[in-house]
Amino acid sequence: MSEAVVSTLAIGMIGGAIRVGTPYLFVSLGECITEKGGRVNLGLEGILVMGAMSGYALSYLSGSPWIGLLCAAAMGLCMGLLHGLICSLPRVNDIAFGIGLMLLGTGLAFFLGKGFIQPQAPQLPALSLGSFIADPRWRSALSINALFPIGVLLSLLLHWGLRSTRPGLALRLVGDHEGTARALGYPVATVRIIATAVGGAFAGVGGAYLSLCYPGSWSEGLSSGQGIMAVALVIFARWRPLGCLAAAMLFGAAGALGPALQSIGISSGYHLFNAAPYALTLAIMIASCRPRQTLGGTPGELSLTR
Amino acid sequence: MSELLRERALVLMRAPGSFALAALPTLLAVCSALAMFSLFLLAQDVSPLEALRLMFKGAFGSSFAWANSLQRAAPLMLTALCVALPARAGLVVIGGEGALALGGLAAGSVAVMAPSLAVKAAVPLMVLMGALIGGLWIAFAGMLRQWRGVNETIGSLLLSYLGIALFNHLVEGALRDPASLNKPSTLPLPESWMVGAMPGLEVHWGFAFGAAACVLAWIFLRWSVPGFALNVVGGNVNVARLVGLPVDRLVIGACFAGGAAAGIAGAFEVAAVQGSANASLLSGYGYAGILVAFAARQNPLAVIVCAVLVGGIGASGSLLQRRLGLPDAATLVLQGLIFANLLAWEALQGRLANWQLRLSSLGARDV
Amino acid sequence: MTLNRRQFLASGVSAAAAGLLPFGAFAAERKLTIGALYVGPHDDYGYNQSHAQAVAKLKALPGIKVVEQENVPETVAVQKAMEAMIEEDGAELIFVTSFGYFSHAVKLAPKYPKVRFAHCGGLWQAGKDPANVGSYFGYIDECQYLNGIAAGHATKSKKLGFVAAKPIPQVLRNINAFTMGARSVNPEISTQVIFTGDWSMPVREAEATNSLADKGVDVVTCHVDSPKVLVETAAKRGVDVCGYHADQSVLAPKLYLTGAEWNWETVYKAYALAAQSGAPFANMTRGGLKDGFVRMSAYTAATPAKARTAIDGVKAKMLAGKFDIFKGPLKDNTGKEVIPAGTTLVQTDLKLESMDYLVEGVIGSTGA
Amino acid sequence: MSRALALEVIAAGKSFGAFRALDEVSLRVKPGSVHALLGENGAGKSTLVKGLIGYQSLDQGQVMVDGREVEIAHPRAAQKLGIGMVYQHFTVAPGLSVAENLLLATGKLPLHIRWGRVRAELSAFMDGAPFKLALDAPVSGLSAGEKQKLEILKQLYLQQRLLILDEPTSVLTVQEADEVLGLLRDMAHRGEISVLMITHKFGEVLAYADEVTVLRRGRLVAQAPVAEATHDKLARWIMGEPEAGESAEALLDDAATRRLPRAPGSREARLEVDRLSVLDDRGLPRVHEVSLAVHGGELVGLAGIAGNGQRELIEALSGQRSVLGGAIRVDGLPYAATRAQMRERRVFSLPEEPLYRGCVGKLSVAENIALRNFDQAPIRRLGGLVSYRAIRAQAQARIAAFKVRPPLPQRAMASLSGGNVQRAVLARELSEPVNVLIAANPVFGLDFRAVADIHARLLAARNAGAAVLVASDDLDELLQLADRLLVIRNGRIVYEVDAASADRAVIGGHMAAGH
Repeated sequence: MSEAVVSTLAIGMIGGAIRVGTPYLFVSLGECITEKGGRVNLGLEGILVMGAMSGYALSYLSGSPWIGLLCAAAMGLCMGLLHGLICSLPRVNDIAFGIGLMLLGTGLAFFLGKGFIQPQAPQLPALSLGSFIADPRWRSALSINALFPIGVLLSLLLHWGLRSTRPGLALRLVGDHEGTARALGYPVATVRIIATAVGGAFAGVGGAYLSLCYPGSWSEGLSSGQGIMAVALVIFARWRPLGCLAAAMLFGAAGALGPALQSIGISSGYHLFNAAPYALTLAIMIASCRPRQTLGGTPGELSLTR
Repeated sequence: MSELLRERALVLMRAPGSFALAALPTLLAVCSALAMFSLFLLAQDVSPLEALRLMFKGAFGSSFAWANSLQRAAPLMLTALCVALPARAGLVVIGGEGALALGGLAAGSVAVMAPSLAVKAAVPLMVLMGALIGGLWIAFAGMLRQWRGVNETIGSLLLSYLGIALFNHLVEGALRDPASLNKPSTLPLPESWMVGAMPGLEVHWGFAFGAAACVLAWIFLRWSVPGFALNVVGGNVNVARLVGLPVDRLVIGACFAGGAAAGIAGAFEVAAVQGSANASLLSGYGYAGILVAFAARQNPLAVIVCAVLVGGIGASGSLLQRRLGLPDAATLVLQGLIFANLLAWEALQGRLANWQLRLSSLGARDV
Repeated sequence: MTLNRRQFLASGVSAAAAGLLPFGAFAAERKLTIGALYVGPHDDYGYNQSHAQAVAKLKALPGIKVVEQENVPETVAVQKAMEAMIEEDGAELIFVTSFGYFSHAVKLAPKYPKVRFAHCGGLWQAGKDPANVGSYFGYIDECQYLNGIAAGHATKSKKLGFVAAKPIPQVLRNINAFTMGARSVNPEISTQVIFTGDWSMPVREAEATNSLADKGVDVVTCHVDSPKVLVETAAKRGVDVCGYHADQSVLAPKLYLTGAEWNWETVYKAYALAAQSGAPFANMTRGGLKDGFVRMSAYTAATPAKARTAIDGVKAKMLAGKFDIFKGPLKDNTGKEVIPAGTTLVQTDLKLESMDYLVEGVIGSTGA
Repeated sequence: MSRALALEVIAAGKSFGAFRALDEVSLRVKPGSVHALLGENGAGKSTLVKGLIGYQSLDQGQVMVDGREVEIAHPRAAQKLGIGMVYQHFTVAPGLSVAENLLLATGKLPLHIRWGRVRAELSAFMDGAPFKLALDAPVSGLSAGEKQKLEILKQLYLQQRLLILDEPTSVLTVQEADEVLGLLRDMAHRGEISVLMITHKFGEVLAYADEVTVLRRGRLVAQAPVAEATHDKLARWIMGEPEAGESAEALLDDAATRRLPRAPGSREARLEVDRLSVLDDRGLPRVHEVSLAVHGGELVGLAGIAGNGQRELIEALSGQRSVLGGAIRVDGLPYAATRAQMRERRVFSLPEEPLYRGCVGKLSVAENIALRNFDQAPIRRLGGLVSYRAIRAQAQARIAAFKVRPPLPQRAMASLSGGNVQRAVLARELSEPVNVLIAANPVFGLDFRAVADIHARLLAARNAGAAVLVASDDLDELLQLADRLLVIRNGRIVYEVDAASADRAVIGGHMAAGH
């Protein structure tokens, strides 16, 4: 391969990791918080789509993308809260209700979003991190949306917070052993509801990234399952926020692989290349899981990893 | 309390799927979902009464509407079995869409491999091929779970995405009929192979097949020896191992059966609707099947009813769009509401069972 | 495939003629219900919207009622939706706008011989397909050729980009026409094509646009259902863009060179009035710029002056019916001769509707 | 100055529906004393204690702390008053470290935890604590005994003034139990804490408690200084008046650590284990090349502190866990715990925690009883279908034979009491002739009557010629039942002794060495 080809591919993958990976980062951090509390929320997919729609709509209506972003987060918070509340009822299966929420969120977003497919909403600003580089392609790859550094900061913050703050420790306790948390007087249901709601807010922001940053418009085909994939990402990130960051970047790069390979002339099998992220996830899960034993770091109360 | 009364309460409590207990929360869930939907419509300045009337008319209001609903229900029953059968072993499998696609592709490739086959052999062969490939795909998710510890929900979803990619790759590549111009497809089935409508109905045989599969699945799970064993595995896998049941084989077998059902759905889509395997197979039947299975509480008999209901909602959406100008997503909203309500009301069912438990344990103390 | 050019023109003309008929009292009073089905949302800023907008215009015609249904998957749902329109709404003319609906329309048509099924893009074959099914399509490759000329004048890197959904004849024809238009300006120009694999994949379309830009491409266009994402992404990367399906100039006012647009209104009006008046059903309707089936977006400040002149020149020839895009000798990008020297494939030639190659100058392959 | 807390409960009552779980019970724990709370299962001990610590409110009654009436509506409230509970089922979070568990127990975390300072504090506390644990060790890696110590450390770290201990020694070795209870008693007598201890073990009461309260069926039976109590007196208080046909003495015979009469066994090895290695749930080797043999007509006891690999070993033998290396033989032939082999060679199992490991809670008693033979005639009918009539008939016969209460075959297993669940499992496992029987903690958590019944059945199986392997956390139980004893430690068999000549202290030493 010539140098130009390699650099094109590298730029594509690095730029793609950030562009495509950022929504995965937010959603997987959200799912990480939720699962640390011992719940699974498959409904993040619906929340993501709803966040994308509402963020876009509010950005358009108000003229400020930041208001749109806030609205998406608030929408995510409300839907997460709903999931948290309903799943606190006895006998309600969190996985199943997540599937319901996915349907509901998607339906509502499509229904209410009809009028916002056409208009152009103000977009969130980008930071030019590479302005000192001459190559415009690198400049563009490093022209990073404001949400990416926020996402990185949040994952660092979560990494620290889960260990060194009261809410973080309480969350881990509740997710690790419900009986102990109860015995110590922690309000298990409340902690989980809050965690699920906050996780929902993260997913809402992830959705807003899709509609307000990249690709930057609202349409019904906008999400291609980022919300569900985040659940898989969290498993192989081993419920560690920094792991989520790495996994999301890896997943983003894998998602950029298909188009990047075609642009350097490798064009046959693009359906298979486009499926690279899924193959990668599955391969990593096969490599890292062991039969009849739980992964290190698994929240003990999680229904997903019985 | 009399022994007789207590016995009756206990029987009710014993079978969570029993009619009286299951029907009440379901009914309440549907009612509350319709109420929420009505509020939603009101907010959109649409008359809920008119909308609900139209929905009923579009789903079950005429023989045409019935045919419409049943036709849509046909693949849903089979893809719902793809969720309900593994669920009996305690698995949540959501990868039916990929199994359906690959099953359809396998069925379609029969026309590529052996175009001169007689009808009598061709259709069963297509169904068999669909069942085999679809079954293997989901069985693989089961193997990954049993042998590698990969969570089957995520595993089956990833496999589904991979299966769809493989499907597209082959349909647009190696298995493409060069004459399929703007819609890449496999070689069209000979006209005589096409599965027609059931006599007197405008519903293809896939419906009868799906319903029969559900009934068979119910009999199998309820009365057969392997079905009993599967119930033990799903109830408590430690005990299944304790009594020497071949847990891995049972789980993977249940996955295979589920995948086979989804694969057959794909085969019927090819043989009764599309006439070849092409991207139109990927229309979400696999995902809708998850909804149907959960709404049916994984009971194969209830799957038939729920599939017809979900098919009916789909059918009614058409009328809502044409008469009231509502977007197609209206039916998605309603489906989501019904599903969410069903699950939320499950809590009530738990409470009912608790009451009965308390009632019976009070009585039992003086035995 | 025995249709010749004359038959085509005849059907096209009859349809056009019907459209020009003055609204007589008879035609105005006869009530007609028209159904329309779309495969995606009818406001997708692209393919489906181009149809829906034309259908919306029909509503203004006297005596005509329109029922529509969007997001109809290409399954048995199509047949049922059409049947419901016929049974429940009394539709007599149905616009079946997605290519994948064709087999379903063919299947249903014999049951309702009085209903006209007008399908977009299919290949109706006399004798084989029912008489009440018809097919219409526009030669939008003409516009893509003109897009190519604009791109050829605008590009500095001599590298163009094309984001396409699938390697099917309609798409390949557009890619080829675009490339040939550009190479008519400068034969050194090449077009890099990226297939996304499906008709609506916003993230992948944006990613494809970015990787094209990374590779040094400075003009892009596309053939996907909704070009909005491509145009917006190109605008962010500062890459010139040619539109498709509809006018997207507002999305990138400084970079939008021009665009290839559908103008289904012409076709739909003709079909509607023919159905209303009982005029014969045109089974095979095709037309290009000359027939008003397609049109170009208005020039913008971004359109180079040289390009305007060149485009106007070719367009004039096209409007006069004196310009053929695909003529020999033409090689594909593997070096194989696909049209021998001396052969000219006029737009109506059905060979063009089964195009399975990418011409010289296109980087990419037609296989999956 | 005495920090120890004085607790008084006056006329506590609690009902569940029409069932009176606690009826006018009063209790007084003097400051700086060790108070034992005795009673059978269901006597109301846990109801009382749950009420005391605010886990579940009492219907009636007053609680006085240091002479003042207090309201304890919440575990936090109890904690504030200085009352700490050490649960029988551990309430530690296994995914967190020792340090995090200790810190969480304080319940008054700062918003920002400064780990540097916290660690210094914890280290200082650990230096002065009666037992030591590594602060950074994940709790999931601790042995059961260490977890129990962590539980007590938590309460000491909180500087609680009254510790409530729920069967604190059930997972400890004899030596560990002596150490822990001794240290707690000394602390109490120094006036640092008061202790309320729930227990079954008379020995502990007599050796370490200052006063004892006995409950039966929700009522207070006796409250007395331990100095005035004897073994027989305690037993009589617990059991109540003898029922017709059985004397309290007879029951006591079963309960005492007296060896039961037995027939001589054969010398042919029925169950052989050869260099068996097994992984635990975390994928780490937990059983290392264990070899053992159990002969026909012999009952072998497997002693060890919980968490030393006995569970993994028993699960591997019962087919619940795959084997990493080595071989199992039954009747001299390789054995892979398949269903066919289990049936042919008549291998049966009594798992611990029968409700969770021995039966399917949502299925009926009848179906659970049929789990061994639902694929055999007469339950399996022509065409491979299951006859529910045959299942029911079989269940009725066995329910009667094993006295499962209530005698309703269609009842969901999960709705039965612990003893009846165990009886139903026995009805499944012991109704047919047994060749090899593998049991784990078969009487854990059961009351005297159920214990006596189940012990008798185990011995009956042995006397009928079966090879019986019983693993138990309770050394006394094994001493009473077994012909031969094996001690497992760190996944290895470290000691073997003929039960008749066994010495408790020596065995305890082997169980604990290295701890």
